[in-house]
Formats: sequence, structure tokens, C-alpha cells
Amino acid sequence: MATRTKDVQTDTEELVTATESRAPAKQPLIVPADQPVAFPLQLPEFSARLKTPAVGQRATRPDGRLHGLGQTQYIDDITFPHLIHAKVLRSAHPHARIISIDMSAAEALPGVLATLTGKEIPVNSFGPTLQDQPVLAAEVVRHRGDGVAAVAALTEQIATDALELIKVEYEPLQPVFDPLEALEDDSPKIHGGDTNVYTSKVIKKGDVEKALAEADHVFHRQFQTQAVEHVPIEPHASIASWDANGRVSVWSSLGRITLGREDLARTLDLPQSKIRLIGTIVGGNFGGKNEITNEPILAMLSRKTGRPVKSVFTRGDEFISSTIRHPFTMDYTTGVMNDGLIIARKIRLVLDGGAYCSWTATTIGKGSILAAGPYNIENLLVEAYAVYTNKTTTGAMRGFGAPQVCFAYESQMDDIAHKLGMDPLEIRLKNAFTEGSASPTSQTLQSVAVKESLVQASERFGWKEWQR
Amino acid sequence: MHPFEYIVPSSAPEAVALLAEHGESACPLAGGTDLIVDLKHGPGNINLLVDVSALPEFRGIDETPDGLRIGSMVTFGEIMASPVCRKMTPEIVAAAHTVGAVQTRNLGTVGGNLVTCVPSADIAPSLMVLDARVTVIGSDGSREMPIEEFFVAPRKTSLQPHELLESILIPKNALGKPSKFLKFGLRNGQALALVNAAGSLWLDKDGKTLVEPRLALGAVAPTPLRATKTEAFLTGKPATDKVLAEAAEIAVSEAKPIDDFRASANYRRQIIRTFTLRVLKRSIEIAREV
Amino acid sequence: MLVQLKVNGELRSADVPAETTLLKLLREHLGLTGAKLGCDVGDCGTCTVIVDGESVNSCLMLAARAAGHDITTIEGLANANQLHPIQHAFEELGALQCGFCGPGMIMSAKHLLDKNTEPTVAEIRDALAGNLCRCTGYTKIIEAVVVAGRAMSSTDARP
Amino acid sequence: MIKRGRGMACMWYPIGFTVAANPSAATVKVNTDGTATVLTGTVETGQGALTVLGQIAAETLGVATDDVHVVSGDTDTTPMDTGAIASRTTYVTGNAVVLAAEKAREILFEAAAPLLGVRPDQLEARDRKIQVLGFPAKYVDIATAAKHSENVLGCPSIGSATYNPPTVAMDPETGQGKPFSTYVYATQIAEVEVDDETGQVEVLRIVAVHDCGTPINPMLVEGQIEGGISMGVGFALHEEILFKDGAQINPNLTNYIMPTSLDMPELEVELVDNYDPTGPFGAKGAGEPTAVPTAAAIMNAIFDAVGVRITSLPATAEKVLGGIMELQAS
Repeated sequence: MATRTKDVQTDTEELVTATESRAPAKQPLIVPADQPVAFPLQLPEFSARLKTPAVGQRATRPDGRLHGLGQTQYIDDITFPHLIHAKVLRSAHPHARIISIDMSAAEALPGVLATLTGKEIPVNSFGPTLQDQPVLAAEVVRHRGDGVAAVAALTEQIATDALELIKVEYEPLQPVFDPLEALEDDSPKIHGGDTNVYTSKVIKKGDVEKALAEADHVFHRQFQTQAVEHVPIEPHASIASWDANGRVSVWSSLGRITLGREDLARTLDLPQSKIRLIGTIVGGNFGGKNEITNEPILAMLSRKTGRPVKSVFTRGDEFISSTIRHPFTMDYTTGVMNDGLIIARKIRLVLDGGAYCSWTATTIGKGSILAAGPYNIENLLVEAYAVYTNKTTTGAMRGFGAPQVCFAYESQMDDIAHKLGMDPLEIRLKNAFTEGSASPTSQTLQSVAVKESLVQASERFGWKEWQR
Repeated sequence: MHPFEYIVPSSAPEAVALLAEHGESACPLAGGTDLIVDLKHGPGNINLLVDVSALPEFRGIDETPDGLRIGSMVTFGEIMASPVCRKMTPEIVAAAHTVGAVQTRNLGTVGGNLVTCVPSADIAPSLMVLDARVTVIGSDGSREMPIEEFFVAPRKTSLQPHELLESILIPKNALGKPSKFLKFGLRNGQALALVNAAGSLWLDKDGKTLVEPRLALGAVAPTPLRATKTEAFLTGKPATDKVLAEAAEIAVSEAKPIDDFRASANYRRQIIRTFTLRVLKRSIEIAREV
Repeated sequence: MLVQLKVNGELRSADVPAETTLLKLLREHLGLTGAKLGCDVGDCGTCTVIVDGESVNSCLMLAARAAGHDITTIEGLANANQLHPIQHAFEELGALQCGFCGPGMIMSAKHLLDKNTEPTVAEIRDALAGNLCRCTGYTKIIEAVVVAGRAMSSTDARP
Repeated sequence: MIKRGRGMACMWYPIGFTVAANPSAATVKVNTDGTATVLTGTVETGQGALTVLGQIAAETLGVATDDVHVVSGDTDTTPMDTGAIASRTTYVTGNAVVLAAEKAREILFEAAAPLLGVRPDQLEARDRKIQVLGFPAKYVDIATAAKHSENVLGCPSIGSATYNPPTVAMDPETGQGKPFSTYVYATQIAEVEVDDETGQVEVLRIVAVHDCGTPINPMLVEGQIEGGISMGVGFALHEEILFKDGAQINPNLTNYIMPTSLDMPELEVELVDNYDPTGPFGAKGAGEPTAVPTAAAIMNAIFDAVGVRITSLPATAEKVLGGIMELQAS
């Protein structure tokens, strides 16, 4: 760290040297009270932005200066005249049928301007692959993060108070939390039908059983990963404003506005031309802000009240009602020859999907394709299943299943090296992809750089010289 | 937050009177790092906040004839910056340093930490091993007690509703006593204590006999715990590995750690064992250095 | 209640309910949205401002308590002539990505560098531990604080 | 006692989505002063999309980064984009920006060619000029060409294009196919210290060497890698959403333990020299893969230090100590 800091020659250092030699008068760091300014009138120009060719330059970010000045407008920094605030009541049960929702006491609270339940939403379902998720649960709640009703009020506090006045009658249903239990025949079926498996994937190459039988050594281990949250420092936030022409403008911390508008058009049953979706600078995404959340709710509440409506997730909302990373249960069986050559790998992945599909199709796809690691393995079988449970919905998160399978394949790689008495670097170099290698899906790989990265990292680290 | 009123009294007696007058609907406000969070999520039963944080009676770090007096409203940041504390009670400074982060240390107060009376109160063990005494004031005047008597139960101190914690005194003879504080958290920054441990002791002139050994543990019992059986065992014993190992076992038996989502009770016991050894060994090393 | 305080050198006042936090006062009543709400309980540090020279979580401080005090927010760092050296270094070294932690992070850096322009990396890490960042791994932020400190010490050294 | 260990992990990671819809469109408008505006439907989420797309447009048009302004994130004005997801922006949206900028540049060449007395295919855009290939002294400013095209020829220099990576659907029985256009590769090596009496793991340093094809902006790539590693460190050692009866029991930043500045090791980041002919100027992507190998590298380092093979994440101190005690018992 310290050494790298020294290596970076910055314009700042030039500036410091220059100002030292010119020795101008000392500038006050805080603007005097009688001269308020919103930004410096003399702005630095960082040289990398001015150079051609542009590609390869360490160009500073156009948004960076506003970040540093505190001037970037995130959703929560935007306000409008007559803006009101919405809050969503979350489910009291992990799995239950909704018998009734009584909004009367909430509606009677002074300062409450409108309420909303799932039945009022024109098309109450969404999802990037399967549209299995309600905007507000109307019949069944499938996890504790499901919204069941919403309130718009003059202040956030009134809206929060109003949530406590909503009376929801539930009939609890048997929940299932463990993904392996959810696979069993007699488990409760969270979305009906005869299975909780909602997506699966197979990748098959060569003859894995035969190769395992021929291997000098067979390694087996089960690996598990946990549920984790994206933790963007900016919680999800959105504002909707339905105008007199019947056109709705939505400001949202969403990372994909084109498809977000499609989701809004579908749930609100509106033509896309009637919807404007504006994505401002997002305060951290990491995959977690790629789905609509409260946007249709705010749009409906704005239509009901004729006022712009804002909602900002609390940190608690962020955890329980946005998506999280899929926990994986991974069984790895690997056949290896005495010289360290991997000849077979059999993998079974079970993804704990939580209550709804969300981005599972992508996660199971990437997880399966990548599961064997960046290695040439002739005989391969990957079977992956995603299963519903009555827990927080899992979705897109930086790496889509790859961090999970990498933990498994690379841990096992070291197990193998240890058993065979090989250096972890050598066994990887022996098996790694090279230019033109065939991937597990038999794709011919180009611009491959596994070995290059292994060698370069080992040199930088001092792998050969390293002493305990 | 639910509505409440906010008053800044001009003196400690006025604060006490306000609290006595309003009873349970009033609450003193110190640094606010816990209370404001509670009020944000609470039921709205507090109607009056009495801000005692700037009252002169509760402020200041002073050397007195009796010892070092730390006002209850001294912040952790002030403890860390205090030359007197750094010199005379370095392990109280070390403990203050483990509280939250810079911003919370600039708000949070020593008194607030003690009055909140959670088992993991970071500042408690290092005070306990220096035989700290606390002074509280109320409608009936002031009274003083050893700090361990101040803690009654989780989130319950011996303070009467109208009473306020005024100051903490480190007795003169404990100043400069060899001591060590260690905190075990789940990460390095902004960590909540899974186990806190503090030890202090003198060595007799022979350089090995333990004199006035003290051990206090945090987050392992309903309140911060003074490990009196361990202390009794150690008193007058030689500072050998065998003695210390036995002491660690007694400390484990004195603690009543719980199972929770952060760790199992069994794991906490292992940390108590290890940390007891480490704080005692380090204290002995310091004693030998002086 | 009427709260009068000095914000970035300007005398400001607002009539707010007693339960208003300093953060809410700044953002909703004074139009200073630089300090952010990230967790509302003092964990994330994105609401950090400086009160009488000491950094605090403005989400944990009542506006009423800030009355009569001197508040510095991110909006008060640049002057009419130049970015604050910390802002300059953060921008130049790419220390901010999504930027949401930035205002709080920069205020914590200022709190540190105002007292010590040549902190060690360990001291910088300690000073920033109350400001969570999910984008940067803190690496470029720490580099930027080092560079800003150098710039500040040479600024201080000017005649 | 403190035990030291080291561990490596390598990985591969695809750019963009599988066969599912993955297109991005872009519009590039050259202004009459030679600067340019890019319209993109992606969103700046901190990854640096605005900067990188601006640099890609600038490179295609032969201007500097600062000459390009990028407009993003408004469905009323910006074209279709699949979004800031799947490490796809540099590669997919970047390719769309190249195609759109080439179309705008083509209009500039058409305008400049008669002014320079050459054919359009004899021209290149460099250093804010349209110049004759091999005769850089023979040129017109981009501004002149843009003005001429717009005002005289009646043809604004605006280009729009969509890019969708070529893929082959996977066989449902065997999974065989070409699900992604390209992949990136990386190795990370971690050095750790393990306290064998508490199980606490301190990651001392991580060396990360990543391939992203051509780094459009090395500073931003480093930022992605450093941030990805911090997520990886959290995933490895601390972070876990805990449930009781389906309810989260630690849904807050007090009890959900993500790394602070005091929990991050020293990072040493390098890029592999690589070029992907299918990407914009050889670029692939950098966002997600940065978080992939970290946990595996740390687990291998723990194994190297104390012989404990962690099979379920996170490797909490309690879990590591449990493993150490099991080994001691056996």
C-alpha cells in the first residue's frame, strides 16, 4: 500500500511542488461567511482526461468531483413540492395465506393520504425470468420480506405509525427453510405444483463414471456457502410522480432502466410511452438493484393522491426485502491421476433460492458452467437445482454463483495438491485452460490468461521464495 | 422518531429535579449513541429528554487527592486524547479506543456506557480492575459505591429513577498499576465485544508473588463481571504458568456466557480462558518492566 | 423549537421538532444533502459531519444539541478558489466509486488530517473505521488521504 | 500462537448474460465544435460506466476523454440497454458505443473527404483531427468536418447502433453450446495469520492479478479489483445473514459483519497483458470477477497455516478454532 502510493505520480504532487515554488498567499480552507459559493470557481483539470488516445488513460471520473463535493444527487437527495412518503408493511410470517387485510384504522390516521394492497395492482407479478413474485402479496406470503400493504402519508413517521394500524389476518402455512428438505417429496410446495425445484441445469461431457473408476485417486467433499447481502451504502430509493396527462415519471436507484420500464409497463398495465424511468447515480448496486421493488407501489400511490411519492428503504428493508446471494450446497467428486492430471469431475449444486426466482436462472447458469474451474477436464457432469424456500429471495449478486463454486473447486484443488504432495501452483498450471481450450460447454476459448495470471501473481507474491 | 421535548438543564440538581418530576416519561440524554437509536425504534413512551451531556458537574478529567476523577459525560474521544489518562490509565484509554469508531467515540460518554449497562460495556472491565468507584447524585444528595455494585442486571443499574451518574474515580493507589485490556470482537473495526477481559496486578518485591490481582470480564455474564474467585485464588500465589492456567480455569467457571448467533457459549469459554491468560501474563510482563 | 447554529461559517436557523436529528435538519431544512442517510443508527458513517472540530454521526445527534455550535459539512470544504486537498486527492486517485460514502469519508479524513497531516496507514485505517465503503476496499481512499495530507502539510507550510 | 499461511485461487468468469436477451444500444452525436455526446441506457452505479464509455467513444472519434459527455439513465432520451449487471457494460455497451461512434465518424469522413480531396476510406480520426492515413499533415479539424456535415451537407454526425454478443444456445440435455462471447481470468494469492488459540484469521495481504483484456481505464479496473476483494474478504470470514424460523436475525450493519477499513489487508493489484479481438479495443470486463477467487484463496491460506479445511463459509474464528481443536484431538 505504502509503496504503491509512492509509485503513483499525481497531478496533486505537481501542484504541491508548483505552489511551493510560487508560494502564493495561504488560502482559507473554509469559505468566509460572507462569500458562500456552491463550488470552486477555479477547477483543476486532471491531465489524463485531456490526453489522446483516450483508451488506457487513468482518466478521472466525471462524477467523481460531484461525489467529493457532496453534490451528486442520489434519489433521496431529490425532493418535490408536495412530496409525500410511503412505507410498506412486511409479512409477519414466513409462509401464510392472507385471509383479510383491514386498512381502515390506518386510513383514519391523520396525515395518511392513501393506502394500497396487492389486489389494486393491475398486474401483480414480476420477475426477470419467471414472473412469480407479487409486487404486494395478495394471497400468500412466502417470506418475511414480502410486502402486504403500503401507506402514503405526509411524513415518514406517520406512514410508519400507520403500518402498525393495519390488521392482517393470516392462516399460517407450513414453511420450509432448508433447501435439501425442500427437495423432499413431502415438503410443502411453496408455489404449488409437485416440486420446489424451479430451475435446473445439466452440463455433460465425456463419461464421468468411467473416468472416476479409472482415476488413481478420487476426492469427494461437500462445500457450503452462506447467504450474504450486497450492502450498498445507499439503500434502495425511488420516487414516482403521476401527472395530469396520465404519464408517470419514476426516479429510481435501479441499475437497469430499460427493462425496469418494461416491468413497470407490465405491472401498471401502461404503454411504455406513458412511463419515464430515470436512473440517477446509484449509490452501490452489486447486483442488488437490478429489480423493481417499490416503484409500482409508489406509482399507484401517486395516482391515488396526485402527489409525488418517495420511499427509501430502511437498512432493515434492505436486508429483508431486497435480494441476497444464493447459498450453495456443493458436492464435488474429482478423479485425479498420480501426476496431478484431473480426468473427471462430478458436481451437484443445490441453490437455496428463497421465496422467488428473481435472477436464479443466470446464477444457476453461470454457477454450472463455471463449476469445474478454469481447467481442462475431459469427463464432466454438473447437475444443478434451484429450490424455493421460505426465506429471503436470492437474486443477482456480483459473481452470480461464481464465488460459491470457486470456493469449492479451488479448495478441492489444494486438497488434491496436498494429498499428492504437489505445489498448489504446479497442479493448477498442469490442468489450466490454455488458448483454444474447450470449455465445459465445448466452447473454444480465446484470449485465455489463466496460466499467465497464475505465474504473474506467484511472481508478485514471491510464491517460490515465501517462508512461513 | 416519536415527538418528545428536549431540555438542557443548567445544573445537575436541576437535571435531577426534572427527572424526579417527570418520572418514567423522562430520560437523561448523554452522548445519545444508544438512546437515540432506541428512540428511533422505540414505542414512543419518552416525552422528555434531559440533556445532561454538557453539565459542568459531569465533565472534566481531574487529578484529585483521592485519585483520578473522570466526569461521567467525558467522551471516549476525550479519554483517548487526555495526557493524564494516557499516562496513568493506559488500559482505560485502550478500552476507550475499542468503542465503536471515531464518530461514536466523539459522542459516546463513559457514563453513558456504564449506565446503559449492557454486559459488553467496553469501558467497564478496565475500570473494574483499577478498583474504580462511582459517584451518583440524586434528590437525596450523592452517594458513592464500587463500580461493580453499580451494575445490577442487563440494562439495569443501581441508579434510582431520579439519580444520575456523576463521576468515576480511579483511586490513587491504583494509578499506574500494571494492567491489560483485551477485546475480542468479530472484526477489527466497530466491533461489538464477544468477550472483554481486563487484568491488573502488582508483583511483590520478590518479583513473582501476585499482589492485589484483579480480573474483570465483559460480555460473558448478565453484567460486567469481576472474577473474584479467580482473584482470591491468585492472591499471594507465585506468577507461574501453572498458577495462571489454573486461574484461567477458575475464570471460565465464574463466567456465565450464553449461546447466541454471534458465538456459542463453549467458544466464549475458550476465549475467556485464552484472554484471561493473556491479560494476566501481559500485566505480569508490565509489572516486571517497571 | 428554534435551532440556531453555524453551518460552514454561515449562521443558520430552523424551527424544527425536538426529535429532529442534525442529519435531518441539514438535509431537509437547510438543503444540505451532502451528508447521507445510510443506516440511521451510527454504523455506516455516511452522515458524518464535524461539530466544533470533532467528527460525529449526525444521525445520532439531535439538532437541538447542535444549537449554538459550529458545524462543518462536506459542502463547506471547497472554497471559492479550489477544492479542498482531500477532495482533490479523492477525485484524482479515483478514491470514490459510487460516491455515497464519500461525503462522510472525506469528513472523517478531514477530522484526522486537521490534527495530523502525516498519519501512518494504520492511523488512517483507524480514523476511517466508522465509515463503511462497499465499492473501493478502502485502498484508494487510504492512498488519497496520504496524498491529501502531504498537500495539506505543504499548504500549511506556506508563508 | 500465530501461524502464517498462504493460499492461491484462480478463476474464470464470463462477460454478460447467457443466451438470454443481452443487447445494448448507444447513440453518439458529434457536436459542431468537435466534442461529442454519448447516449446510453445504462446507469452509473459507481463502477465507472460513464468514464469508460466516454473513453471508448473518445478513442473511436480520435478525441480526448474530456471532449465526450455521456448522458445516461433516462428512458425518455437514452436508447435500450440491458443494464449495469453481469460485468457487461464495458464489453457489450462498449461495443455498441464503438459501433455508434464509427457510424458518426463515417459521416465525418464523408464530409471531410471532399474537403481533403481523398476517399473516406483513406481517412482516420486522431488527436481531434480527421487526417489522411499516412499523411497526418493533411487534415481538417473534427469541428470543421462536423460543421460542414451538419450545416452544408444537412447530415448531423449522429450514429446509433446495437450490439448483442454472438452466442449459441446450450443443449438442454448436455449443456453444450456457446453461452458467452468471452471470459476473463484471474489469480489471487492471500497471506494470512491464524491465532491458534482463538481461531481468528487476519488477512495480511492479497496479490490479485486479473485479466480484463485491454484496461480502458486502469485506475477504474484497480478500483473494481480492490472493491471486489473487500466483498470477497467479507464473504470469506465474516458476512452471513442468519435466519431463525425464516426471519433474519441480524438485518443491520451492527450484526452483519462487513469489512471496515481496519479489516482489509494490503492489496497488490496487477493486470495481465491481454487483448480480446471481440471487445472494444480489446477490452472484456472487470466488475464481478474481482470478488470471485478471494474467499477460496483465503481458505487455502488458512489450510496452509493450521491444516484446517473450511468446508462452509464464512470461516468464523469459532469455526477455525473448532477445526484446530479437532486436529489436536486426533
